[in-house]
Amino acid sequence: MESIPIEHGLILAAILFSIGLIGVLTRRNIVFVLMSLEIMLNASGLAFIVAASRWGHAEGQIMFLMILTLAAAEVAVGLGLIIQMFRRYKTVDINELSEMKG
Amino acid sequence: MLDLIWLLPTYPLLGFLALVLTSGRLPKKIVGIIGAGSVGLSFLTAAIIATQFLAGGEDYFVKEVWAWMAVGSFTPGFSFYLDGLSLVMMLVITGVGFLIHLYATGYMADDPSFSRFFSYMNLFVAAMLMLVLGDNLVLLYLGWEGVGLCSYLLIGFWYTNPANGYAARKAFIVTRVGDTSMAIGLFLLFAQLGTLNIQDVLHAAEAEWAVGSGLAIAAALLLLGGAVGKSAQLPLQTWLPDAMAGPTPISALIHAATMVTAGVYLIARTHILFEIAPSVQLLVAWIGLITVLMAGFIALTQSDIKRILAFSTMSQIGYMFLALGVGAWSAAIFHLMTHAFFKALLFLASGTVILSVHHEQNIFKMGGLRKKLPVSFASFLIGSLALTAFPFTSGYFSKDEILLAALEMDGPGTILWVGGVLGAFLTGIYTFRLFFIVFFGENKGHVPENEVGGIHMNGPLFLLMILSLVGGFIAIPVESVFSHGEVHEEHHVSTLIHGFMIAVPLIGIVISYLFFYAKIFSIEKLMSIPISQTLHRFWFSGWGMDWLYDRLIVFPFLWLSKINKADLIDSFYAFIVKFARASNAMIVRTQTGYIRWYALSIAAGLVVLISIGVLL
Amino acid sequence: MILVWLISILFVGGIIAWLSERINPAYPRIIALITVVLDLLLMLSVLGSEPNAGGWIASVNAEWVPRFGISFYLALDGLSVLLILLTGFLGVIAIGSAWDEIKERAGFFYFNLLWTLAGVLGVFTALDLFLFFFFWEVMLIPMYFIIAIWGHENKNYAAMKFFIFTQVTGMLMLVSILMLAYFHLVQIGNLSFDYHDLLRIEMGNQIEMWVMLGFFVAFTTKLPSVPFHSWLPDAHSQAPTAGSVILAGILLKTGAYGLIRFAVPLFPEASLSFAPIAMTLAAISILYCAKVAFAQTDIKRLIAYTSVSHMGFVTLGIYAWNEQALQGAVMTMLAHGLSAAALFMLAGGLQHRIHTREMPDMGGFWVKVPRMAVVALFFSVAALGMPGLGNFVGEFLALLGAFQANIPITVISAFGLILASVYSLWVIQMIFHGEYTDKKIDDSHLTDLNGREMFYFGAMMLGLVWMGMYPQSFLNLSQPVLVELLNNTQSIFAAVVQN
Amino acid sequence: MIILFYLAAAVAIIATVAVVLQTNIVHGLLYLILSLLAVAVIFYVLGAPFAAVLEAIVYAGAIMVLFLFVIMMLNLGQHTQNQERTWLTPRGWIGPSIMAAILLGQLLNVISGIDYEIVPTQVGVMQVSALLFGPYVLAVELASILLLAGLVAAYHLAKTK
Amino acid sequence: MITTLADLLPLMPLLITTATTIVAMIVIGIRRNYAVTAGITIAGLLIASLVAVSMISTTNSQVTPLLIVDQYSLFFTVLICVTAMLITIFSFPYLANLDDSKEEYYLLLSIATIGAIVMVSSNHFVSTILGLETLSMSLYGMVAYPVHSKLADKFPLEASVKYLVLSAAASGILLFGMALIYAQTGTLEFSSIVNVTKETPGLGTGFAIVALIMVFIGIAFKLSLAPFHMWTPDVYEGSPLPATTYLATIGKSAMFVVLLRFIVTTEALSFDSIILVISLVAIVSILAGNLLALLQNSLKRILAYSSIAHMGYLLIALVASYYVQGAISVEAVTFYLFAYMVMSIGAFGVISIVSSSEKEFDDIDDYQGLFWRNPWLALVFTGMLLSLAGIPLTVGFIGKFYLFFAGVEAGLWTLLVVLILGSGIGLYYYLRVVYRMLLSPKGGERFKSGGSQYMGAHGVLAFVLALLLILGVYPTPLVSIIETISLNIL
Repeated sequence: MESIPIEHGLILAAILFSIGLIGVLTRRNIVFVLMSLEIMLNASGLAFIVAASRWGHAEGQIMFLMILTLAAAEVAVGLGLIIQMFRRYKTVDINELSEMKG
Repeated sequence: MLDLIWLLPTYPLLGFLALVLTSGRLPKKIVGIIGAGSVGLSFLTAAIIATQFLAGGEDYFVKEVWAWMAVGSFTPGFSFYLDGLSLVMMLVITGVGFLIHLYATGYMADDPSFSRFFSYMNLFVAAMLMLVLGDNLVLLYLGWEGVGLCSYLLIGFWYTNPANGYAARKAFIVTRVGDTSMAIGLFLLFAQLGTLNIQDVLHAAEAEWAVGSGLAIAAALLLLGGAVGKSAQLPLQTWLPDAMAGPTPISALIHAATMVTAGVYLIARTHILFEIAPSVQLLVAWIGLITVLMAGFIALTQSDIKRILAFSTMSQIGYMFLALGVGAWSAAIFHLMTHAFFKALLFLASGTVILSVHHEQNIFKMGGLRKKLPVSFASFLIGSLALTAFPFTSGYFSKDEILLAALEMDGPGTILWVGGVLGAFLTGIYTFRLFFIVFFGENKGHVPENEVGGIHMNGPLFLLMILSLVGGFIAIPVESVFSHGEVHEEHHVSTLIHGFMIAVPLIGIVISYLFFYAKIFSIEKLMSIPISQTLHRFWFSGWGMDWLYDRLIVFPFLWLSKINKADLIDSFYAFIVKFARASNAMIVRTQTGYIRWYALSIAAGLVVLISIGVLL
Repeated sequence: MILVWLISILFVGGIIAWLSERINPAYPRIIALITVVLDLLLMLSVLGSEPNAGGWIASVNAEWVPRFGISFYLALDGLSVLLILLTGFLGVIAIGSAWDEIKERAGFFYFNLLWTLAGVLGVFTALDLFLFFFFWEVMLIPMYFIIAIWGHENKNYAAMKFFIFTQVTGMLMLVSILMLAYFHLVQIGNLSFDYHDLLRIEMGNQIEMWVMLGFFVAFTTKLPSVPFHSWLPDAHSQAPTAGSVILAGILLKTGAYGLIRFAVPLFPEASLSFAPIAMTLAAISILYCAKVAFAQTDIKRLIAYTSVSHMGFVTLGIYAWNEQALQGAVMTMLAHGLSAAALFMLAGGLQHRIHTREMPDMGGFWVKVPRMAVVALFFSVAALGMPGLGNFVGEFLALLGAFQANIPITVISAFGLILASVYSLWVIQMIFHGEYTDKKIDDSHLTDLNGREMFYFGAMMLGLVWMGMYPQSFLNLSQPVLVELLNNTQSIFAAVVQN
Repeated sequence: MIILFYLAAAVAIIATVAVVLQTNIVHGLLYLILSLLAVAVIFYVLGAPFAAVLEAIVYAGAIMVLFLFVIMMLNLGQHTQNQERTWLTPRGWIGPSIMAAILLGQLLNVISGIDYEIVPTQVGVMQVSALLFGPYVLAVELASILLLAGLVAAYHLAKTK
Repeated sequence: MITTLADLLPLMPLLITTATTIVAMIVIGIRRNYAVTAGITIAGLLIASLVAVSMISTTNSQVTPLLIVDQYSLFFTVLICVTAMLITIFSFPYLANLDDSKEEYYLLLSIATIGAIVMVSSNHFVSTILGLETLSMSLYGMVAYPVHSKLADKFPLEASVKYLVLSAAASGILLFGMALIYAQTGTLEFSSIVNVTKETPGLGTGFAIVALIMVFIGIAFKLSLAPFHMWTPDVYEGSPLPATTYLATIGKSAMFVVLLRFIVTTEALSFDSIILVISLVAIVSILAGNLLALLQNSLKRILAYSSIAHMGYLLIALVASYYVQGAISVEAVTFYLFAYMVMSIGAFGVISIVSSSEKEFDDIDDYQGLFWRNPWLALVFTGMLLSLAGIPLTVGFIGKFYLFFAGVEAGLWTLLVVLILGSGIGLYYYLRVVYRMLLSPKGGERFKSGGSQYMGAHGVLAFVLALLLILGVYPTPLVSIIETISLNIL
């Protein structure tokens, strides 16, 4: 099998991570924010898989599994909060949530 | 009996305590008895001690009462040192002091603060005795400061008038400048010689310091600073005229007879120091001379009876300084004594006058009082004659000695003599100007009903009249004190010069007579000359010294105080507070409440920290 | 053991006083008075005992935090005795001055008062540096409460300023203490905060200077000295009278004590080279604060500035570091303790009577309150350094000693004597002299000093006269301690001078 | 294989960019699923078939469906899409993008410093599960606790009272 | 490797806490009863802490690669369990009147405790992430718990969303950093990254540094270190008080233990730039935290801002650990964390005891004159605030003494100066609150904190105050315990 330079895998992860970060920073729709967070987590997972395949380990995959679990739980709670938010504010604009400051 | 020397200051001190602790609850009679009596007791004791001492023939006598403090080699004690010099001083203080106390019982009889007055007076006498009897400079300094305090208290005795308070503070602060100089002198002496016992200091200084050495000059200069402050000599003379705000007995006791001469005493006491610093000794002479003349000219223009006397005091002390400066130590002390007699007399007499004319002090509102106030008239006559050195009065002998000593001095002696004679001329004019204006001519203001008096006021006056007349025949036993350095020979001067010296004050009296009694010369005409007006204003204001000091020291100090009331240094801390608040206001704005902003800060932190981490 | 008793009596007494308020609001002050008098008697009982070989009259040493080599080490020598006696004496005076003034929440007030005193006693006796620091801070908290609760119109600001100044500089001292302990660890091999152990530490010149500065700043803030003095006028003007008495009379002395006991002996070389700066600061304090004092119209602020000015003589004396100068510093501490306390009590008494501290509103009070006027005059005169009273002995000795160390600075400082007379007499003029006319103030309560007040003032006057006329009884106590300190540093100084 | 890697990578990047730029929320979600699937392919290429399968089933399947449910519940209409357009102004995204670009640049900088070729070896289900039920059994248990926490929290928060 | 039951013995506290959760869940399933649920939680946490105490002197083992159960982790296990129990006691009256189902709160609380215990026992990325996320996940729930209540005073929803979104982003950063470390070291255990960079050619130190920084930032977010602190005040303010307390005490200390183990094990401080970064973060945190709190009027926000500063102080000891011989800086961190937990429980406890889910007394105006209205509470609060300010007689002073000591030994002069500066500013706002309490009372709503259901809470306050003072005056017992356990870290 041909080899793949490890840096390319990590670079891909970094790119996805950055795009996710841009999403978190720019989107006002909270659902998109949540999705961007998923992109970031997924990018981390990708980095783990890349690293695991460098070492030929299974540990990295386990870490990926944990990230998956974490993502699932987070999305569950996050979406629960979004529902409550929509009920209260009738909007998905994250800027609405700025009553506490100073 | 000599051992009981400590009783001298103790009596008045006890009197002071008794009066303070009862604080005005005693009847005036008892207050008077305590106040004057304690000083009288002191005088009696002093007299007995003096006779014993003189009979004993010892040069000096030391009595340590108790050790004050002992810190390493610094061991001043409450020890009294008696020799001819302190003997004279002690007798003058207690004697004249007693007479003035006695006079004051009458003079102050109507004052509501009678008791307070005598408590201060007693404290003063106690302090003054400490000053002259102390065998070390620290004890001397204690008395020195103590008399200063009493002077302050008594000048400001009538405290309701702010002007009196001002005068009192001025007196204290100006003299304190001198005192500080003296204190530094003490530090210097101790640092260099390891002791502050006066005799030890003198011996050590003589042994260790070469004549004219820098240290000797510095030490003598610093002590001189103290002396000019206390004795109202140039340049610290400005407080004395204002000090006349106090009750007249105070002026007599403190500001004529005793305290102001403390500077003379100090220099005489430490004369060896001045001898090994000849340049400073010469400076003393010059200071004395200049003060004589300055004060004389000022006195020519004054209209307040007490101020005239004050300037004359200043001028007479100038003579004493002159004497000290030319090395005529005993002449200085002799003049100190005679001056105490006749100046006390003059002040007390002026007190009677003032009281009789209902507290009027302007001589131009008096006049023609000769008939109404005979005792005062007699007192003034004798006092004035003594002051102008009318032959064979007490002042004549002492002043004569001074001038002769100046004449005999090498170098600037002649100039000093000329100046001194000029001063005597001025003395003649201003003294009799006062005399003629007050007692002759038309009355222009208050006509007194009758002379205030009584035995306790007139008695002292009579005694002082006698002393002023015959005081010149008293021989003061100071040879042993000054034998060391003084040239003690008969004065060989021609009769011409002697005659001249006698004549000059008389000419002054005559001029005064022509102007103010016979009115042959008109003072108004003289004043119409522009230059004389200017001079008059200039002299009247005391050569503008007050004006100068105000501009140089007082106003800048007040200005500095005013602009820095809030304490500049504190504003630095205030700035820190302001800065913290501003930072808070700025940084709180970053807590916008927006999630995206918060996320941005995280991202920014990430970027910045990684940059720092990678680049460094 | 007696030392533990001395301190714990106050702590316990404070708690009892607080609790007793629930029974009767009049009890706290009585309990406080009894406690302090008891303590004072206990202190006096120490006077008779002979010091042991090390010069300590009493000591107690127990392990406290062995991890850091910290021990509970208290000891008493002549110097400490003088200061704790001052503390006890002024403690009684302070309670007296609070007797009528503090009506609200008296229990808590006396609790704080006694705890402050306990902290001060700890400071004066602690020989473990950690313990010293501990007490150093402990005395501040109750003082904060005293100012913050019973203070005047601007109490929050004043209390806060006081606390932050002393705390922040205290932390600098903590760093320095830790440096010492660390050097002990490096050089001897174990941690120790014991004063005697730390005396042996050698440090490089530069480090020693920095470490010394930590102590110096903390102590001169408390002292206080320019430029760390500006908390004092605020604290004093706002504090209740008893607070001012404690603050001016005792708390300031802890700084001076620290300099004598710790700052110089622990760092002799650095102190020697720092002495000119310290003395310059002292001279600036003396003159600058005297000048600022003169400008004040608030009587308490004025007295506060004069305190700074007077404490300048203490710094001057300490850094001159010879016997006269040190004795002078000690005497100034004692005498200023009494005179400043008395002046603050007078100011407090006036404020209590006419509800203002502004001197321009006063004037001519001599007529109305002659006894008060005389007392005020006495203490003003004492403050300006009249010979025969304690302050003179202190200041004269300090200057006398300082002159041997540094002539120009001493000469400049001596001008403080002139300025002292300027402001002291000005106060008398403003308040008591002049014509008594109807001013803006309400004078219906302007009554003369009562018997109790006269008793307190009389006691302080006697104290000052005693100090002024026979200071030997005080000098003898501190003399062996100071001589010992001087001897210990002499060889080091000599070595430095040789180099 | 290697071409597949780069192809999938390209798809993943493009799809992800599309998610971030999308205004229609359902489209966005679909792009996200596409991105996740592309990543799954990469996993496979890198020799992690188990992870690839889980990525596809759990991530792209289950979790995204959760999103879909919620989007349907919220029932955001056309106006939100317009709103999204107004929200996505350059002012809003230029700053963050520059910052993200710098971050990316730094990451690329350090990552490209590595010089190591991966020769993908298959790490299959067996190995992973051996680990999971061996030394990492606690991880599984803890993961279950994590999910329990998520469950309780989500239950409590999402319920209608 | 087969895991046997015996291997699990060291995990007893963890297992008991888990069992508590499950029992509570079952009980809720059978019949909802608020008091019973709370009681089960308290009992379970108590048993767990007692068991942990009994194990502390004997146990020292690595249980699977994931968890290390040594004296250090057990010490914190005890601390966490006890703290969780105390918070439960506070929660009871606080939530008593909530118009919603209340029992799940205790489930979340005990699950969070499980997460925290895992964190303090973790020296492996997997367990770190799992523990951290378990804790966070429960906290999202706890923070937003009163979201359905019509009477809820604050903004739990907003707080929870903020916390979730930002925390997830931080987790992403943390995970990415871990992945990079894994790529470099090939192991998920905390292991010396320095040795790897030395031994493995082709891997730049820049890579390691970026990875370490990303992990540090992920952790720094949870510790609310500047500039990752911004969520803190909002989340503190919006959360119900017991949740805030939990976040401030257990959340912070568990995370710091992880950071400590991580930094020490990876020898991250051998990189100068890591020291620089951590020092910078410490400086910025101390200054920003204290300055932000300066004029704040909300007590919760004051405490939030001050926690930023306190975490900054702790970083000083962390940095010092690189320079000093022996365990002194670890001891400093440990003691300070202990002290910080004590004073935070006390401070939040006082606010919590007078508040309820309907009305939180959060403004310092509410506390004006408390000293005269309710001396007991004022005394406790004053004690806690002075302790936070580091004033002697309190445990906070000993903590600060430790920090200073570590700093001095390490010669971190700049950081010490900042520490002093920060403490100086800190005095201001702590005293500001104290001063308010000293003022004369003014009208306004009275606190109701009497009654039987508050007994426990008052007891807790008394306990905490006693701890604060006793350890402030005589810290030796705790000092020697910490001295022993800290050796485990190195």
